[in-house]
Amino acid sequence: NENNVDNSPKKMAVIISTLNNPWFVVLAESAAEKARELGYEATIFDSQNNSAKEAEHFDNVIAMGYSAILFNPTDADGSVLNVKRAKEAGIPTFCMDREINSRDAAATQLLSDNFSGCVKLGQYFVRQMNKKGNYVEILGLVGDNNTWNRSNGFHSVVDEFTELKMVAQQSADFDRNKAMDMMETIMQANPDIDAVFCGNDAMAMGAYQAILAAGKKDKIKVFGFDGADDAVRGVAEGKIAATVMQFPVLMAQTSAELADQYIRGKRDFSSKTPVEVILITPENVDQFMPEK
Amino acid sequence: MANIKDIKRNLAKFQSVIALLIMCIVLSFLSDRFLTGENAWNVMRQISVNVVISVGMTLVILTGGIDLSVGSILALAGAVTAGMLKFGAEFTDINLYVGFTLVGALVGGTLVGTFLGWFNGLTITRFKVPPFVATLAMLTIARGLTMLWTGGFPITGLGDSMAFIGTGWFLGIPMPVWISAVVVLAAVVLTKKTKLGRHIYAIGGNETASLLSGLKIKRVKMIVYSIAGALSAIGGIIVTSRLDSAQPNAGMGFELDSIAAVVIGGTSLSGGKGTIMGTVQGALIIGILNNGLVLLNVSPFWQQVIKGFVILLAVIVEKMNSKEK
Amino acid sequence: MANIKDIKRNLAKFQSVIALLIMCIVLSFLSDRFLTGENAWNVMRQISVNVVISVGMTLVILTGGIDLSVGSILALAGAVTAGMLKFGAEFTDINLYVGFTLVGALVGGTLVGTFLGWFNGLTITRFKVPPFVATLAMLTIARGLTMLWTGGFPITGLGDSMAFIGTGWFLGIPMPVWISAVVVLAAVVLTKKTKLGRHIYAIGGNETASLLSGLKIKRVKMIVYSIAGALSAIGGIIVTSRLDSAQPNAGMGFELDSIAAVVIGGTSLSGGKGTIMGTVQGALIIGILNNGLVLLNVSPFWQQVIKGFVILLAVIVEKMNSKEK
Amino acid sequence: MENKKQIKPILEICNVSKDFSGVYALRNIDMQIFPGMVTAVIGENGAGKSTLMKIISGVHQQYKGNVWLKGEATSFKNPKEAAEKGVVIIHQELNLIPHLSITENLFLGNEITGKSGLLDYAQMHKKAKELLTRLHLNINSRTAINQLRVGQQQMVEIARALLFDSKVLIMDEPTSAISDQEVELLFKIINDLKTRGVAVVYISHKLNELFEIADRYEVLRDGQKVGSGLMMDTNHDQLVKMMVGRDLASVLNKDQHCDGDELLRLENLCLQNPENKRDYLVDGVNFSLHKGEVLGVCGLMGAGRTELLEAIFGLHPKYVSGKIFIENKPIKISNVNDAIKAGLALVPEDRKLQGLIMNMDVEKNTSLACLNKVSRYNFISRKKEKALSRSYINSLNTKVPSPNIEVNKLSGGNQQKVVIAKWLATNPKILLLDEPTRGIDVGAKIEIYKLINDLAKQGMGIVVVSSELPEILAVSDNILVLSESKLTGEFSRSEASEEILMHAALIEKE
Ligand SMILES: Nc1ncnc2c1ncn2[C@@H]1O[C@H](COP(=O)(O)OP(=O)(O)OP(=O)(O)O)[C@@H](O)[C@H]1O
Ligand SMILES: Nc1ncnc2c1ncn2[C@@H]1O[C@H](COP(=O)(O)OP(=O)(O)OP(=O)(O)O)[C@@H](O)[C@H]1O
Ligand SMILES: [Mg+2]
Ligand SMILES: [Mg+2]
Repeated sequence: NENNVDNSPKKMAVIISTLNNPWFVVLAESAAEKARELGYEATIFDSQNNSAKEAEHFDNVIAMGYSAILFNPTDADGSVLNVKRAKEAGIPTFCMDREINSRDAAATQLLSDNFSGCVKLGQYFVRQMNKKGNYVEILGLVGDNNTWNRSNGFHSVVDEFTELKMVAQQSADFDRNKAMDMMETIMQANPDIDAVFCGNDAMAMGAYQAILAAGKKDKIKVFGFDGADDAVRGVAEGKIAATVMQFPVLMAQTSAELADQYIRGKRDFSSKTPVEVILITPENVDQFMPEK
Repeated sequence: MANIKDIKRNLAKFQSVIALLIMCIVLSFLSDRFLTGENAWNVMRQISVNVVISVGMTLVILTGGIDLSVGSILALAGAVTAGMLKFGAEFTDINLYVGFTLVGALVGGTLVGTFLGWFNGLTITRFKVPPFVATLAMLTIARGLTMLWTGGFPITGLGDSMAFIGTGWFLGIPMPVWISAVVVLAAVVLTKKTKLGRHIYAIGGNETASLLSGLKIKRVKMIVYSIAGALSAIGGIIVTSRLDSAQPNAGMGFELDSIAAVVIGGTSLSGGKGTIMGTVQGALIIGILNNGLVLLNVSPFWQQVIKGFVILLAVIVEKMNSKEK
Repeated sequence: MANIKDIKRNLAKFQSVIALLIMCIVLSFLSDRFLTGENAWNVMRQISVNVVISVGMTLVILTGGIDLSVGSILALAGAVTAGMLKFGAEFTDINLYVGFTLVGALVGGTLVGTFLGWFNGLTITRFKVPPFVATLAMLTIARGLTMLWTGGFPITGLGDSMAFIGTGWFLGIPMPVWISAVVVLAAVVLTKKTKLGRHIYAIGGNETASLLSGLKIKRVKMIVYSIAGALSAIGGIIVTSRLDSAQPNAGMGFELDSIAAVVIGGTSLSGGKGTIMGTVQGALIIGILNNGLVLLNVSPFWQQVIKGFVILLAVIVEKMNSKEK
Repeated sequence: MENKKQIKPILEICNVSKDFSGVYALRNIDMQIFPGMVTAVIGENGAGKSTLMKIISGVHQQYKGNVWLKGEATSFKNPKEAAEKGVVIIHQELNLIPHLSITENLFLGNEITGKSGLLDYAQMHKKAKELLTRLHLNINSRTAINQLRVGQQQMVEIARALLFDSKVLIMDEPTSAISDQEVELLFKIINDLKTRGVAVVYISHKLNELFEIADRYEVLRDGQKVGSGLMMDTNHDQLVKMMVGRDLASVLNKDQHCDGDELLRLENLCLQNPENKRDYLVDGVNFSLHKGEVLGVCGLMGAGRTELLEAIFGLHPKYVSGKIFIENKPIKISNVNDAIKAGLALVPEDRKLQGLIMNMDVEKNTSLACLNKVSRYNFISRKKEKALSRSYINSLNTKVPSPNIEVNKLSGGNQQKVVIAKWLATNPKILLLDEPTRGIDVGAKIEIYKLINDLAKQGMGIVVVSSELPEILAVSDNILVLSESKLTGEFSRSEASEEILMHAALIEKE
């Protein structure tokens, strides 16, 4: 495509699965900021959790002659074709946080491993619970594959322990309000719950609000995922038992840098670059406190 | 024969609660947790936001309109309240910082909601934009404004007095239930006892005849959309307070929940016919259904299927009963 | 004087394209990327799914109904097609495995959509459930069924011939554009040239009068809702094919986009008035707006605010023009 | 006439009863309809005429008793089946689709299709044109129905019935909205059908028409048949007595009392046509109305009578010019509220579309325009409201089972009384009545005439617009005639006669 050889200021596109969740806002804005720092024009495209919308963004980005795409896919499978289309048009794609199920479509993928993060969380969970008790799982959007990555990682550990009993498994769509309603009702059905595992921190905070209102904050342990600011603070304050920190800023900045290197001519990227996820517990929370 | 007819007629008076009753009876057989005082408060608290919004929606629909922007206005008003409370307003140009008390912030949030509702009314009456389009545009606009105001991040840590609104109890009744009860009561009085209420029904029933009777149609509609905006804002304040956090994506999809409550409650989408108490029943049906399915720990996949069928059944049962009249 | 009036009248004929034209002119000044062939195909391809769904929605709305279930039916039909194509159907009891060809799978998916639409029609005509409630219930039911069918996971890897439907070109025109063009053409003929079309308008215009004229109202409505279901299914197949993947949460919120296209295109929500081409224009307005805002590199938060205002403006401009008639 | 008695009836109704959720609309009706004859079915509002016709024509399928068509027991599943068997009905309410064209309405449900299965518009337009020409309707068949006047719509409805090869043609008040010329035309067509052996069933509240067109009559009262016979064997008063069950003074004893002060004066009142700025719907009208005076306004359809009233009442403030004086003071009326405050009241011509909130009850409709009177601090006092509506139910003698019944369950005459009550409740000085007796039975008509008379006696000034000259002559003290938006005649009651009025109404613009 001849668009790549002209001399106008080069542009990077940040296509993000959703901006309805602060975690992704951070991811998108950090990527765009880094790209600008490196001297590119940067635009953020919001796919609104909708693969069809994402495909539209790719069409537009390809038509408009962007030089690189910093990409947070809505879906591991549903986004593959988009990335391939971009590749055919000569535009490299750098996946952030979520992977796509293709070895060679993307230039590289910087992944935060949801599954193994939840394995770590599961192990900590088992220890905290002394291998027994009743717990509840609140899932994210049931049609979203990160929901299942997290859930499966968690269960791959926890299901080994037969005395840990899951008394309810419900979905709250990653939404704080829905999680609160859900938790209230689940507590009605199950008076003796010892812990709740939530698919993200927003839901964990919602569940905590319900537990707090029910006066059970000392009895029920809340586990989250993401490392959102208020959840991290929650761990420090003893509201949340543990969460898993992902590093959106790091991932975003690294992707922008790699894209820059690609444009300058570097080609030998490894197809996947895992970015560490860290279990945050009261023991290590001090190192991760967000600045106020 | 005559006796049976009499009984049927008496039953028919309560037609719209029958579906509700059947549901409650079935649920209390299926789960011994359902019929507890605690769970009752639970359900009431959970539906309170929908009730507050749906009261406004009922008024709008009674005039023959519709309001799709309730969810977005809810989010914006909640965010504005939270923002004012937490950060105040800073005017760097004139070196002025204004902090707000709780009351100030609540008033501010409510005013924002009222203003957006008023703006809906303006586009509908003054520029003759169909209500569906006008409020759909507002749905988008208010959501965008919320994102701009919050930068996409939740505003959290609003303090105990704010939290009281959503989580506190007063005289043994949760605060959100108090608020929704007051709103419902006020709306019942409005619709049944006041001139404005009468005008709302008249306009929805026959706009031409209302015009010829000297009713100020534009004014009534402006007021109704403003009330809907204000009630969405109150809903937003309750949500924000319950979560101790204003979420930028709060209230998404609430418009459908709210319209569903209104329509299941027997209000006609073409206007002029319906009651506030019907809407409360509609909200209760939806709320109890949600509650029951979770109590029974039905899998999230099946929940949606079952919920759809139960709503259909509830409406069919109501229809069949009202025929007997 | 007379001359100016004549010009005005002639302009008025094209009233509904005026908003569209203004938008295009403004955009081509603002971005040199807008008026390119590639971008034009882009826009057309992007709106094709909405056009296909909205054609069905137009028919439903013309009869005075509404269909909120289009997005969910789209998802289910897409998932069923993908599932049949990839896994076939296994009947373990009788030790039978049936594999499906592409055509078989497409027919299967479309039939599922048609059946759900038919079911909508059934609850509406036979059980007298208001269309809003009936299709809202179906929205939930079909989404639940999609989750059950897929287990919450996307179905991917559907092969090149399937991918051709959504991504291929034929005679220099993208396949989805062909499909939507054929659907639009068929619908224009249906509404303008057939008995069924007349009956759709008649029922929406005055149901009692239609009944007294001997029209088979129930049958017409059943057909219309079935068509809407079938077209949602076709939309689902296009989406699935473009992505080479059936997403369980595909099509969420499509109902509002689709109704917006219909209403912005000038069809009245109370039925009986409107055209297919109007709907196409409505979809174009929305599509071009989305495209333009992205081309202009407007931030996603501002996009929503601007989009809302432009939609308002577009409708107001149309209204003002049609007054001049 | 004698030999006609031997003719076998084409349609026989035996012992038919019909109830609506337990309330009987018809009880044990027997009736015979003969080919080549016009049978008039008469009765008060709510007597059950339309219900019976709907049973015959397949609209109502649930009823007791039998209907025999040509000696065969029939029970039609729907109106279309009835039409195919030759029983065709023109309904009382207009049943047209507003946004569809005349042709499309004419052929609705019986569209002509070409070989391809698509609609054959050329063929349909051709047939439609023939039909319209036959009815002397000079309109393009592609015109949408909602562009037509009510009278024209009514003619389209009649045209549609003529499309069928009918054996029994039922006309339920076909003349309630059409002009005298159109009525004449209709009668020609009916006579034509008669000679072709069609049985016509004709319903109308205009008894004079019946003597002109009908051969036989059947009278219903409260859902029961109370008499039948040949028109030539009866007279006006006998019929009325059968209908209402008692004698009615057929002539109103009109009081003379128009010597009061001036209430309303118009000086050069004009109303521009909003669609065409050079055209005037009301063109330079002057008149004055005094206390206790009843001013009749007549003219042909479309002469601008309705517009005159609407212009006075502030419905088109942007397009009105000229001066309005009330009690000799110039007054500016820019909306309905101004008009109400100035002491005006308008009873509009279409009670269903403009007068009433159909799904509201009688009480609430009555108080709608004067809620201030029954409320304090914006709160409505139910007690006062009840008292208000009761007082008008009593004084107007409105027949309602309860003040809390929805008005759509009332008969036309009683609905009209509710509209009048609504406006009387605002204590107007000047009452504008537009076609106050359209579609209302004789009994109710007389009552409304009495009411007009009484109100005038109490000092109200009343303007009555009506298409029925006898009505105008019966109630008015002075009479205005409009033609093509202009005032073309002014007569006192003593000078006026139907001929003189008609003559003035036909004066055309130069
Ligand atoms: N669909 C219906 N549901 C309930 N009651 C009805 C219905 N249709 C008619 N009625 C009642 O049946 C009675 C007869 O009505 P119908 O319309 O036959 O009277 P009508 O003689 O045609 O009067 P009009 O001269 O005013 O047209 C009335 O009391 C009316 O209220
Ligand atoms: N021949 C016609 N063709 C089309 N429109 C007409 C015609 N005559 C009148 N109109 C329009 O019809 C509208 C209604 O007039 P309308 O019939 O109400 O007048 P009117 O004198 O009150 O007669 P009526 O009350 O008996 O119907 C007016 O806007 C008038 O311009
Ligand atoms: Mg009748
Ligand atoms: Mg008139």
